[in-house]
Amino acid sequence: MTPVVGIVANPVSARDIRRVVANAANLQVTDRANILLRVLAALRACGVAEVLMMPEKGGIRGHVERGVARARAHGEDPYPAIHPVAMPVTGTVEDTHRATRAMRQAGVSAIVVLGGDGTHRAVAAQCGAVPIAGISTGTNNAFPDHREPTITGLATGLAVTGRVPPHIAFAGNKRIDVAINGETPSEIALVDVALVAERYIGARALWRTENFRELYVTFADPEVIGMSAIAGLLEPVTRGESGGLMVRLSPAGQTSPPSGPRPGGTILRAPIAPGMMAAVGVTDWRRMPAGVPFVPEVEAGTIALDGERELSFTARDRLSLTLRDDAFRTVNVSGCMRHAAENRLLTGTPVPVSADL
Amino acid sequence: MSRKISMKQAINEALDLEMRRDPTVIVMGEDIVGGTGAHGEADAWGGVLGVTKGLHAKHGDRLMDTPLSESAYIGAAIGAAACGLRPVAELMFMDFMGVCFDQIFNQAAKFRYMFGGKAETPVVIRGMVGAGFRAAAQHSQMLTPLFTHIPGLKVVCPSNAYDAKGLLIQAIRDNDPVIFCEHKNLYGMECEVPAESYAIPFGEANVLRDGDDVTIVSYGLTVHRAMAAADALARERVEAEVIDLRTLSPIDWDSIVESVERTGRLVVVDEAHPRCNLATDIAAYVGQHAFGALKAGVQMVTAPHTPVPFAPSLEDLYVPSAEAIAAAALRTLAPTGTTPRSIAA
Amino acid sequence: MTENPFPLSKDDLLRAYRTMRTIREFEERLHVDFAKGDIPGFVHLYAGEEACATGIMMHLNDNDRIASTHRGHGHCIAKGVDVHAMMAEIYGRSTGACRGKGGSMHIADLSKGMMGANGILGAGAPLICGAALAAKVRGDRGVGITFVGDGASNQGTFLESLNLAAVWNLPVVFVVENNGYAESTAMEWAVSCDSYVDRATGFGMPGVTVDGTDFFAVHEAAGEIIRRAREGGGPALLECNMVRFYGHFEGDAQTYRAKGEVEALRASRDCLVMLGERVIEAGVIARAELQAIDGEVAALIEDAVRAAKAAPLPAAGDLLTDVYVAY
Amino acid sequence: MLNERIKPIVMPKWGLSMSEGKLTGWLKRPGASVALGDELLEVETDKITNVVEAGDSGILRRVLGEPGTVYPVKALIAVLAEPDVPDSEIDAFIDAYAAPATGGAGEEEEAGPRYHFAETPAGTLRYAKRDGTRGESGPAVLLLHGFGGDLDNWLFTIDALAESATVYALDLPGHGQSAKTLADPTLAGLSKAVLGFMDAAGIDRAHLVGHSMGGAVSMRTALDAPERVASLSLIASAGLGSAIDHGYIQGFTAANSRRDLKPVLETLFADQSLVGRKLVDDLLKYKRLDGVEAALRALSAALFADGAQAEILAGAVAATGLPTLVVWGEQDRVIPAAHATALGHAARSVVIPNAGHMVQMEAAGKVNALLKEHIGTPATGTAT
Repeated sequence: MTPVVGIVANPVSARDIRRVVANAANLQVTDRANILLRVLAALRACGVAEVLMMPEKGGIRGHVERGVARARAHGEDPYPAIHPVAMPVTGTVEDTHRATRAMRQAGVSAIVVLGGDGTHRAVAAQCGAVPIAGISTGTNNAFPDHREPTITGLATGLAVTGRVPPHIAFAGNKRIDVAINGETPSEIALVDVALVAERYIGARALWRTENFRELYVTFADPEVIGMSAIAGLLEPVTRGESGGLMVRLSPAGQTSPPSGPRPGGTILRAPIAPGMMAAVGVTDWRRMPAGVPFVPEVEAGTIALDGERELSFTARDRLSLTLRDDAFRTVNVSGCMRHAAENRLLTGTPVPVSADL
Repeated sequence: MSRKISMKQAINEALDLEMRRDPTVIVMGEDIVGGTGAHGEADAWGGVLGVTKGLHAKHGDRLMDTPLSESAYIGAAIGAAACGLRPVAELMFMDFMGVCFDQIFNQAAKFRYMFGGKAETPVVIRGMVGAGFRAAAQHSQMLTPLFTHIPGLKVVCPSNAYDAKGLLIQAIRDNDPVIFCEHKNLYGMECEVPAESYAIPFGEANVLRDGDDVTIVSYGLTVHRAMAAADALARERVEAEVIDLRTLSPIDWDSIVESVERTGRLVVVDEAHPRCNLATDIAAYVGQHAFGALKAGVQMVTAPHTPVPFAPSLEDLYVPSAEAIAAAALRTLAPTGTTPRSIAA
Repeated sequence: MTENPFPLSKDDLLRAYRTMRTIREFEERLHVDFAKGDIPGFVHLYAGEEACATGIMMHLNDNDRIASTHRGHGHCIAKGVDVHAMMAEIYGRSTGACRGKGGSMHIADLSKGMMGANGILGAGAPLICGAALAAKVRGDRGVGITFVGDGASNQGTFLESLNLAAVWNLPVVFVVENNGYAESTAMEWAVSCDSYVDRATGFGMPGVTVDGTDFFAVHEAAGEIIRRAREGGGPALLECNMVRFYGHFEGDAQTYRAKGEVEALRASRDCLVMLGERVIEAGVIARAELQAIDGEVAALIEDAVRAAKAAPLPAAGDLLTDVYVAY
Repeated sequence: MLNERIKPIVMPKWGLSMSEGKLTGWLKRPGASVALGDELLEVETDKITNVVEAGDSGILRRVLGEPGTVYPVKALIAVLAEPDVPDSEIDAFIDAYAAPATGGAGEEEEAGPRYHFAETPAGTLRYAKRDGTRGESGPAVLLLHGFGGDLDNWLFTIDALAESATVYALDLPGHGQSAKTLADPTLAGLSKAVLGFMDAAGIDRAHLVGHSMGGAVSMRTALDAPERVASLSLIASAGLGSAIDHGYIQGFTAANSRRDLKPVLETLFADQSLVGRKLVDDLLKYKRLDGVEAALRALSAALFADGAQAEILAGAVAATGLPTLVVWGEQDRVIPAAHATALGHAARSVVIPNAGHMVQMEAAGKVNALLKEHIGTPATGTAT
C-alpha cells in the first residue's frame, strides 16, 4: 500500500491586525496555492501518488486544481491525485479539527500543514501519532520553520515512503496543556501560553505589553519572533531538550511593588511581533519541568495561545498548565535531507565520487 | 487696452484666478500637471492640450494629477465637494463620461434633492467636446443632450474665450455640479478678455447679431458657423439674429422666444446627434410657447445620427456647416409647403 | 466592584450596547411594519450586523465622514443620525432626514458626517476618497470610512478607489461587510480573489480580517486602523465577517439559503447577545441595566414610528424644490 | 502732394478699439454747402451710432461712401472743396488718396489716445492720454466720467479737445479698468483718488471736465484743492441739486442681464436707438467684473441714498469764483436740466436741445465747441 499524505492549508491565517500594528506579511491565496503545488510536486517526485486535502472556501483549492489541470493539458502529470476530505466547510477552526481527525482515521502517513501557529496547534490537537510537516504562511510564526516548501515536501515524501528511517525522519515535540476547571486538556499550545490582564479577545493578536503577566514556553528561541523570543532572550531552551521556561511579566517601567517588577526585575526589549521591538517588564523566570502542573498567579484575564488571545477566565476559574515532552511528532526536515544526501537517495544511480578524481 | 487671448488661456486664467481667490478650489485630472512621478521635467504637459500648463508652479499640490481612473477621481471630486471643497475635475475628453457617469448623474446630480436640500455639491467637471479634431468616434462627441437630460446638473458650452473665462468662474462659484464643455476646436480662437475676474451668470444667452428676418440659435463651435451663415444671408438681404446659448442648463428660453416672436422663423443648430438633442428641445419649446409667432416650420441643423467618422473628408461633412445653416434659414423664408426637410450638410 | 477588563469604559460599553440595541430594534420593527404594508419602497435590513457599524463608529467624531450602502440604517444610527428623522424618512414624511425625498436608501446627515446611504453599489468608495481628500487639504485630521458589501466589492468604483486612496495616501478605511451574500449570490462564487486582505495587499495597503460579530474584535481592529489613517499612515481595508439575519431586501424569501442557516446564526452568532453576555459575565454591567436600555430603546422606536405615522406628507410643491429645475 | 484746398472726409476713429464703421446715411446731399460743425453723415460702430460733423467748410463735391457699407477707419468717403476747385483736381486727389490698410487698428497708431495705468494710493487707475495735436502740450484737461461710466464716455471728446490741450481721461476707482476696491465711496474719497492720480501722472493743475457723478467729483476737488484746478466744466453734473432718478441708479446697479440693462441705459439718451447691442454688452462685461457690483452699491449708498443726492456743492463752488461751465441736455432723465442754473451767474450755463444725460456723446460737436471755448479762455482764469 502506497502512503497517503494529508494536507491542511488554511486560507485565512495571517489576516489579522498585525498587518496594521506590526507591518506583518500577508501570504496571498495564490501564493498559498503555489506553495501547495510545489509541495505536491515534491511528494510525487518521492513516489507519493495520493493526497487527502482539507476542503475550504478560501480559494486555495480552485487555484491548485487549475495548476494541476494546466500541467495535464501539457501532457504532464507531476502531481499526486488530490482527494478532498468529505466534510462540510464552516470557515472556522473546526474545519481543521475535523479534517485532521478524518485524515488520521484514513491512515495518512503525515500531514503537511500550511498556516500559522494557530493552524498547527489545531492540527496537533487532533493528529495523535501522525507526524506534521509545517509550512509557515506568515512572518509571525514561531512553530513552523521558515524554509522553502519544496524541501519540506521532499523530506515528507522521503519520510513517508520509508526511505528515511523513522528515528531520523520524525522528531518529538513538546506542548503545554492548559486545564481549566479540571478539564484535561481544555486547550493546548505548541510554543507559548501567555496570560494577559485584558479580559476580551478583541482582535486576538498580542501587542500591548503592559497587559502581559505570565508566560510559559515549550522552547525559548532567541531567533524567533513572538512571545517565545521573550523567554529566548532570557534563557534559551531548545526544542529538543526536556522542559520549558516560565516567565513572570509586569508592566514595563513600573518599579515599585506590589504590581511592578520585584526587586531584581528588569526591562527586556524583545521582538514580540515582526518589526515590533517592545519593552517588556520581566520580574523573574524559571525552568518549567515536563509533567509538573503550574498554577498561575493571575486571577482573571485572558489566555493567549501561541500569541493569540483565545479565551478569558475569571477568579472563579481554576487554571493549571503542564508541559509535556514528546506530545506529538513532526517531520525532521533537516534530518531527512541530510540522510538523503548522505545516502544518495535522490540520485538515479548512486555513484560515489572517487576521491582520486 | 485690448488684450486678446485664446480660449485655452482664458480657461487657464479662470482656474488661476479662482484658486487665488478661494483656497477651497482644487483642480484634478489626468495629466493636468503631467509627468507626476516620472523623471523628466516637472509640469510636463499641463493637460493633454496644455490648458492647465503653468498652474502647478503657481498652486502646487492643489493641482493634482490622478491615476487613469475616472470613476475614482470624478467620484472623489464629488465627495470632496460634498465636504466643502470646490473641486474642478478635468475629464480630458467628455466621451470618457461613460466610465464615470454613475458618479455624476446618480451621485452629484442628486445629492441636493435626495438629501432634502441639505447637501451641496459645488463641483465642476470640465472636458473637451466636439468634432473636427480628427479624433474619431470616441474622442469627438457632443454629448450635451445626455447632460441636459439630468436634473441637478448645470451644463455650459462656451463659444469664445471671453465667455469661457466668465462662465468657468461662475461654474466654480456655483453650488451645483456643473458640466463644463470645451470645444477643442475653439481652444486656439482668440478674443478680447479682461485680465480681471468676472462671472457670467448662467441662463443668459448672448445675442451676437441682431436681425429681424430669422433667428438662429446655437452653442459652441457651431455659433461661429451660424455667424458665417448670417453674413452670407446678409448678402442676400436676409438679416439673421444669432443667439449663442452659452449655458444649456439653465437655458435662456426668454431670449429665444422673444427673438422668434419678432422674426417668426427659427433655425436651431446643434452639433449633437439629431434625436432628443438641444435642437429638438428648443423646437418643441418654441412650438409650445411661440407657435402663433412662427411663420414657417422650425429648421434643425445637426450632426447626422452616426458616430463621428475619422477620415477628414467624412468628418468635414459631419459638423453642421455655415452653408447648411444658411440653406436652412432660406428654407424658413420659402413659401410654406415647399420646405424640404434636411439634416446636416 | 469588579475591575473593568475591557478596553472601553462602562459608559462606552453601555453606549455601544444601546447603539446596537437601537439598530436591532429599528430593523426588527421595520421588518414587522414592512410586512404590514406600512412602508413604501424597499428596505434592506442591517439586523445581525450591528457590531460592525458600532465597533467602527465608536472611534469617529462628527468631523469624520462615512459613505454607506443600501443597507445603511445601522451606519446612520451608529453615526448619530436622529432615529426619529430616519423613521420619518423611511415612511416618506416631510419631517424625514431628507424631507421625504430620499427614503431608506438615501438617508444622509452631513452635519453628522454621514454622506448618505447609497442605492448604487460601490458608489460610496470614490466619494469617501473625496471626503478624505477634503480632510487632508484642510488638515483637520478627519478620516473617511466607506462601507461596501462583499458583492459590491467587485465594482470598479471600489477597486479604483483602493488604488486612488493608496496613490494619494488618503485617510480612508475601506470596510468590507462580508455577510456572505451578494444579494442572493454566494461570496465564494462571486469574488475571484477569495481574500479581501489579498485585494488590499494588491493595492499596496494592509488588510485585516476580523469576526464582524464580535464587537470587541471590530472595535479593536478598527481603532488601530482608524488611528493609523488619522496619523497619516494611509488607507487600509477592514473585512468584517458577519451574518445577515434577514433577506437582501424585505420580502426576499431567501430560498437560496440553506435550511436552518438563519436559525443557527441567530442562535450562535448574535452579536448583540454576545456583547451583552460578555459584559454581564465579566461583572461590569448588570443584566438589569441592559434590560433598562432595552426598554428605553423599545419606547424610542415606538415613539419614532408613532411620530412618523403622524407626520405630514411632503407638500406637492416640494416636488420642485431642492434642485435647479432646468425646464 | 495733396491739394490743400481739397478737404477729405474720412471714416472717423472713435476710441482705440474702432477699426471700421458702417456708413448708415448721408445728412447732406452732394453739392450742398457745408459749414464747420454741420452734421454730415451717420456712422454706426459696434459700440455706438453717431453723427459725423464737418471739421471744415466747403461744398460737398463728391460722395464716395455708400450707405449700408462698412469702411475701415480713415477710408475716404467724401470730398469737400470750394466751388472753384476743378473736377480734375478732385479726381486726382481721390486717385492719389492712400487708403489705410483695412483692419489695421494697430496700437502703434500715431497721435491717437493711449491707455496707461498709474499706481496711486487708491490703487491702479487706468487713464487715456492724448498730447495736444497742435503745437506743444497746451494746458492739461482731465475728464471724469459718471456713475458706472468709464473713460470711453469721452469717445467723441478726447480728440476734439486735444487740438489745444493735453487731454487725460480717467477711469475712477471702481470703474472701467481701474482697481475695483473703493477705500472711501464718497465724493471726498473720489476727489482724493483724482488728486492722487494727478500726482502720479505729474499734473500740477488741470481743467476738470466732469460728467454726472464725475462733475460732483470735480467740484469736490476744486473745493479741496483749489490750487490744482484751473477751471470746471460740469456736464449733466451731480452735486448741483438733490433730484436724481433713483430708478436709474438702482436699475443700473442691479441689472445683470442684457434684458434688464438695456431699458436702464435707454434712460441716458434722448434718442434711445443709440443704445446698441455692443454698448449694452460692454457695460455688462464691466458689471460682471469682480468687485464692480460692490463698488457701485457702495457709491450708490454713499451718494444717492434714499433717492436723493447726498452732497450739494453748488453754493460752495459758486463762491470760489472759478471759471465754470455748466452744460446739460434738455431731455436729461437722470438729473433734471433745471439744475443747470444752480450756480447762477457764477457759471456759464448752456442747455442743449434734443440731448439726454449723455449729452457729451449725443451732441458731441456742440459740447466739444463749448468745452474748447471754455478751456481756451486764459487758463489762469480768475481763481487765483
